[in-house]
Amino acid sequence: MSGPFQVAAEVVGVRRVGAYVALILAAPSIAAEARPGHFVALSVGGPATSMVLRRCFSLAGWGNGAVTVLFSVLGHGTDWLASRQPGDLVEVGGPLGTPFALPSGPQTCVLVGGGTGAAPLIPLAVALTELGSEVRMLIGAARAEKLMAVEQARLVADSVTITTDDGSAGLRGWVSDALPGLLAGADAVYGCGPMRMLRSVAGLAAAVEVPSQVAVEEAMACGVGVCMTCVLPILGDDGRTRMLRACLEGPVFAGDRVRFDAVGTVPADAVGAS
Amino acid sequence: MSGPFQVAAEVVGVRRVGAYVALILAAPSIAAEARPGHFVALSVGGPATSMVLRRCFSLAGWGNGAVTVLFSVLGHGTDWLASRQPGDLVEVGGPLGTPFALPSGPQTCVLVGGGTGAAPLIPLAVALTELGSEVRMLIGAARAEKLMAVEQARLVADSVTITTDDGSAGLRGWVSDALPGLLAGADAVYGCGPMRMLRSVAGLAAAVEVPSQVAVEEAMACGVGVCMTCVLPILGDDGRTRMLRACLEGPVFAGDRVRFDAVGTVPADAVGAS
Amino acid sequence: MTDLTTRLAGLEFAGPVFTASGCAAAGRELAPYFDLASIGGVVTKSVMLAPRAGRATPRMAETPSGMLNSIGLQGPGIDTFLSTDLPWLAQRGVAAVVSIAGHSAEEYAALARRLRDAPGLAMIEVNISCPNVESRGRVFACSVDDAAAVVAAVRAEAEIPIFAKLSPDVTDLVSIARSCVAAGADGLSMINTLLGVAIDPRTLRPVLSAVTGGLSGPAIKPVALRCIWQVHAALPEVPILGMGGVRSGRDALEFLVAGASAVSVGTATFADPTAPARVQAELAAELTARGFATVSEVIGLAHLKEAPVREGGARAG
Amino acid sequence: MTDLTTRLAGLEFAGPVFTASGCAAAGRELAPYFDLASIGGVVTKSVMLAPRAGRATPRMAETPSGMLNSIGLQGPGIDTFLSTDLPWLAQRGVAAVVSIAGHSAEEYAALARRLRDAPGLAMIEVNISCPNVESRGRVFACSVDDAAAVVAAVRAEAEIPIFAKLSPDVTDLVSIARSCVAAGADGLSMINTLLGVAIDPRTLRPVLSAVTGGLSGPAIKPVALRCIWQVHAALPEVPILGMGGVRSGRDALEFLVAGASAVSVGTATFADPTAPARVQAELAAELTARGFATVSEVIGLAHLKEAPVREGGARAG
Ligand SMILES: Cc1cc2nc3c(=O)[nH]c(=O)nc-3n(C[C@H](O)[C@H](O)[C@H](O)COP(=O)(O)OP(=O)(O)OC[C@H]3O[C@@H](n4cnc5c(N)ncnc54)[C@H](O)[C@@H]3O)c2cc1C
Ligand SMILES: Cc1cc2nc3c(=O)[nH]c(=O)nc-3n(C[C@H](O)[C@H](O)[C@H](O)COP(=O)(O)OP(=O)(O)OC[C@H]3O[C@@H](n4cnc5c(N)ncnc54)[C@H](O)[C@@H]3O)c2cc1C
Ligand SMILES: Cc1cc2nc3c(=O)[nH]c(=O)nc-3n(C[C@H](O)[C@H](O)[C@H](O)COP(=O)(O)O)c2cc1C
Ligand SMILES: Cc1cc2nc3c(=O)[nH]c(=O)nc-3n(C[C@H](O)[C@H](O)[C@H](O)COP(=O)(O)O)c2cc1C
Ligand code: FES
Ligand code: FES
Repeated sequence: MSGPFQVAAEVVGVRRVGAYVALILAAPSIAAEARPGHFVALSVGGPATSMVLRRCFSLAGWGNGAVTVLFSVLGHGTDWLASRQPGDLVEVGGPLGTPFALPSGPQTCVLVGGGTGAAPLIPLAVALTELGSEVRMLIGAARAEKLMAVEQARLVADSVTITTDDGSAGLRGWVSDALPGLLAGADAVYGCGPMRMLRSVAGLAAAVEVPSQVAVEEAMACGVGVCMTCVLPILGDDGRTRMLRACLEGPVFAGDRVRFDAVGTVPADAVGAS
Repeated sequence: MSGPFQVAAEVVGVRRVGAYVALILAAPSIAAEARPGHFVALSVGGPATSMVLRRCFSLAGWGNGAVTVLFSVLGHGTDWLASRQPGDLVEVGGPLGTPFALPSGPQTCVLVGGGTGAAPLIPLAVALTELGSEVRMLIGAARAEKLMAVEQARLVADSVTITTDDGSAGLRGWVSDALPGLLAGADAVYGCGPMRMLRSVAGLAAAVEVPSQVAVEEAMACGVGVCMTCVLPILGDDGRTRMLRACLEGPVFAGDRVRFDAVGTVPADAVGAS
Repeated sequence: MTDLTTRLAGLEFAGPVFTASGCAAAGRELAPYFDLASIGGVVTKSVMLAPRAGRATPRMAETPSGMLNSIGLQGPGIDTFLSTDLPWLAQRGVAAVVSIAGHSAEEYAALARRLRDAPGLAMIEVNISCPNVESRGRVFACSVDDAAAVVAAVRAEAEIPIFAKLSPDVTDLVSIARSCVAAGADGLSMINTLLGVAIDPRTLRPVLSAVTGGLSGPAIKPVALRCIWQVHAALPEVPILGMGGVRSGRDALEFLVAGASAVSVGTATFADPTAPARVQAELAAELTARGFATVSEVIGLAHLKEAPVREGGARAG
Repeated sequence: MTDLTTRLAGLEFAGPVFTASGCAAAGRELAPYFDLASIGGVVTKSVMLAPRAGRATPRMAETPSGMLNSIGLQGPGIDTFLSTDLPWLAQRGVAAVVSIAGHSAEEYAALARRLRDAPGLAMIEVNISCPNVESRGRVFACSVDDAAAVVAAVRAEAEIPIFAKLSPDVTDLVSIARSCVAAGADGLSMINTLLGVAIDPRTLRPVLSAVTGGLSGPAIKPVALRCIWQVHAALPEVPILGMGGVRSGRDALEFLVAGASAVSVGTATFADPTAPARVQAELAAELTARGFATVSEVIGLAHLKEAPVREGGARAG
């Protein structure tokens, strides 16, 4: 692997997909090395912008030398990205981070995505299906229009379960309410979304002794491992907790290694805690 | 007069005119009170820009509720303005400054513009012609492609003389070389352009006892008279020199009142000089 | 609808948003853009005893999210100010906060004396970011003793509230703040500009003829919030007029919860002459959306261990 | 073509552009983006004696043209650094400038001792922007005596050049600079971040869990240029490693003519991991366009009353 790469990518497409925007960028080198769980960092705002940091997005798909990100417009950065035109150039770095670990053979897999966390699950489902796995997809959001990538999910997963907090689509409630019903005979659980959701996903999987992998979304300044802003407490093989970088050692971690109870703090038993 | 006004103006047109860009903005209130020599201040860069100051441009024309500015793309601000699309909104303040004083009746007038300084001379020529004046226009630039508004000049002036430093169009040399030949029988001289040019224009007019008015282009932070960045030394009726604001008391001053020798300094005899 | 009435040092103002000294002249030029009586008040350009021509040009350089200025306190002097500028504000019922500047404690005292029973004058803001001729040009605001000396001199002459305006270019801002309050300041204005330099890569020379200038605008907002945070934590009873990069009602809200009792809008006025009124209207909307009944409720709220998360505020950025 | 070879305190470096401490870890993560041996060198994240977990998150807030960070010097400690990080750089022929940090002069001295005859080590950068446990947590860089004590302690142990890294948050930077040089610093790195605060208008709480953080990026460039200008004017013989908002070759040129002998690129690396190499290439083009044969020719040029206007530079902005 010779990446990650830093390139000026041409916009090949910008589409509204429900409440989200799909941005497709021509980036052959990044597409060639992309794996499920990888993310990219996009510069925003143009030459005279006041925004000095890049915006990070999970890869929602790749192929034919292009990569796709799916995002919601929240602030000035995503607003600028959503207003790009085909032909415009966007500075993009990637593929970044540690992707999901894939099984060596066919398995029964449950993929759980909350909000924008559904994005990386699409390529993950494709990869698992190629391995002959059974893919059960569980997608949750606050409201129906906030559901991400449900159409793609139906194309790539064996089953798709939907939950919304207000019941405007699928089951009323959280993904954690629906997950137990999907764990029967499961070999692995994969989750991406808000920390609170990942915590219950990892917990429910552990309860039935199914291994889980979770992709976290910590605020990142550099995305490449040089600034130390994106750390969270992770249990090591030696049983000791270290503050690891979500952008480099992550964003994917084993569910039973994330100290969910201590995220946002430096636990007293962490290596180097003062 | 109830202006100046601060409005969000819709872009009605953006055109390349030779080396320049013509930006047409829908701003009825500003157009209604515009006079030759007035300028406008445009916000640039959009919501997340690092450019905190407005860019100032002389009004090159107005009518039907719209105002036109003619500018060259120099940096990020003018580059952003040049890339606006019809329908976009631009924050604009105006009409700003003290315009040219117009004669009460027909006169023989010589209008001298250097570089982008030709812009305000077009509406000035129109106004003078409406008063029955004879308008002799003299436009200079470094090279042929840097000549501004020559076509419009031919439509509104009785005669148009061109000079270029390299002789690529019209007479080789500076406007100051051509001006003396145009002063015969002149009642008034109007100039706009670089300080060096204004100095010689005012000097040549004074030499043959023809009154002159010059519009200066000092760097401006606010454009409305509150910051004191745009001052230059001006002789008062009482014979004393004061540091006056180009954006409020100017940009138009009587040629014999500008202390050209001391521009960029605070002359020791200025009121309040320490 | 939040009640915007704002109390500073026992005085009542129409709102919590003021202009910033040197960014609104004496108010008059902004009258075409908004009703000056609708905001908290106009803080006038620092005035000195004698007329001043200021520094040579260029006096301005744009920098990333900010600007440098080296105006050099150009102004008409106290006589013209009293005969022309102040009456204009008084006639229109605009609350005037007069900023004064001098080169010695005596000059400041003389200015305060001249301002006695000037009509329409609400408060005095003491701009101590000036070189002290008596200590080799060191800026008053950079010395605990010099700052206190100036404030005490003004206090002795003034019968109205005085705010000392602090510079962020110091090692220990809190001790300067304490000494100004001990010397009689009713409140503190912060922050003045940071000292900066800009180089023109074409000429390879400084952009400003004065070489150094004062940095202002959104670029310095985090420094302003830090200064206000530290001083409010140390002196919670002392009212703070906060400034430094305020451009929106959201910004103003951040300053209030950090500990400011009111804010001044400076550089933002250059990009939008309606800024002071717009910021006050936006702040009112932010406060109302969060269900606050008065401005005073939010002052210093960010210092509470757990501030109530109110509805209506969109995400940061 | 300008010769980029750069001399600092008697040492030769491949170019005048370095990484900035804390913005490149120990170099390795940037290797995919450019040849680390092609730039002046890698200034490593400040290392302490023991491993450090750093501060709680959030540790970062974006601000206008800048960012705040409160990492809290997370790092592996000197042992792991010496066994893992430094050898990696040495094997690749990368010039390493190791930044050290401590809570007492003794800790700094111990670190310097551990670094003795470490392979591939070019210089030591002494990060004195740390709280001094012996003086109620006051930052070393804020006191003439504390700063000198740390530098002297390192000087006594180190056999290679040492640069003292100064904080801009002081009243009198030049006197701090003088005392560091008098205590044995071969050069000065400036500037470290400015202390700042960001407030989240949604929660009405500070964004950073540590409340205060260090402000970096283009927003602080005018302050950095001012600090370099003042110190170079006072101590023209002392080499300065300049930093603070450098994003382009144009910026780097401004730092050199203001008095820096070389520059570090920090925050800009976060937006573009190739930034250090790109900035050096852009600087080379700027210098060549102006007909300079060497980097040293331009150092401090802006201080000359009349600097030669060279061709090729476009307008400011
Ligand atoms: C590894 C990773 C993968 C992500 N994948 C996706 C995705 O696939 N789809 C999607 O819609 N969003 C995703 N996000 C969140 C996305 O990065 C933010 O929504 C985006 O940065 C907001 O930028 P803004 O300028 O529009 O918002 P603003 O709120 O204005 O951003 C202000 C600052 O906050 C930071 N920030 C804001 N929200 C977040 C967040 N949730 N996580 C991290 N930083 C944040 C921004 O980087 C910026 O520095 C991901 C984040 C990370 C770290
Ligand atoms: C009263 C007035 C009228 C003007 N009329 C015209 C016109 O009709 N057509 C035209 O092309 N230009 C005109 N200018 C110049 C125009 O304002 C500048 O070219 C423009 O601001 C450059 O902005 P920029 O961001 O592209 O360039 P940059 O160089 O990136 O701007 C950087 C900074 O320098 C300032 N600046 C740069 N050049 C000038 C200048 N010549 N005068 C004042 N400030 C400057 C900008 O405001 C900004 O703060 C006028 C200027 C003034 C003051
Ligand atoms: C052009 C200009 C002139 C200023 N003049 C003064 C002044 O005369 N007295 C003063 O106390 N502050 C002066 N200031 C500082 C402002 O009042 C304010 O403290 C500072 O600019 C930070 O606020 P801002 O970022 O909103 O501009 C001036 C600022 C600018 C930009
Ligand atoms: C995330 C981050 C971490 C930093 N860590 C250190 C550090 O460990 N030691 C140090 O001396 N400076 C540290 N700095 C300061 C930088 O080295 C540099 O002095 C400052 O950021 C200004 O340069 P810049 O604007 O190019 O980033 C850090 C800066 C940032 C943004
Ligand atoms: S974002 Fe910089 S180390 Fe992770
Ligand atoms: S530009 Fe502000 S006073 Fe003229």
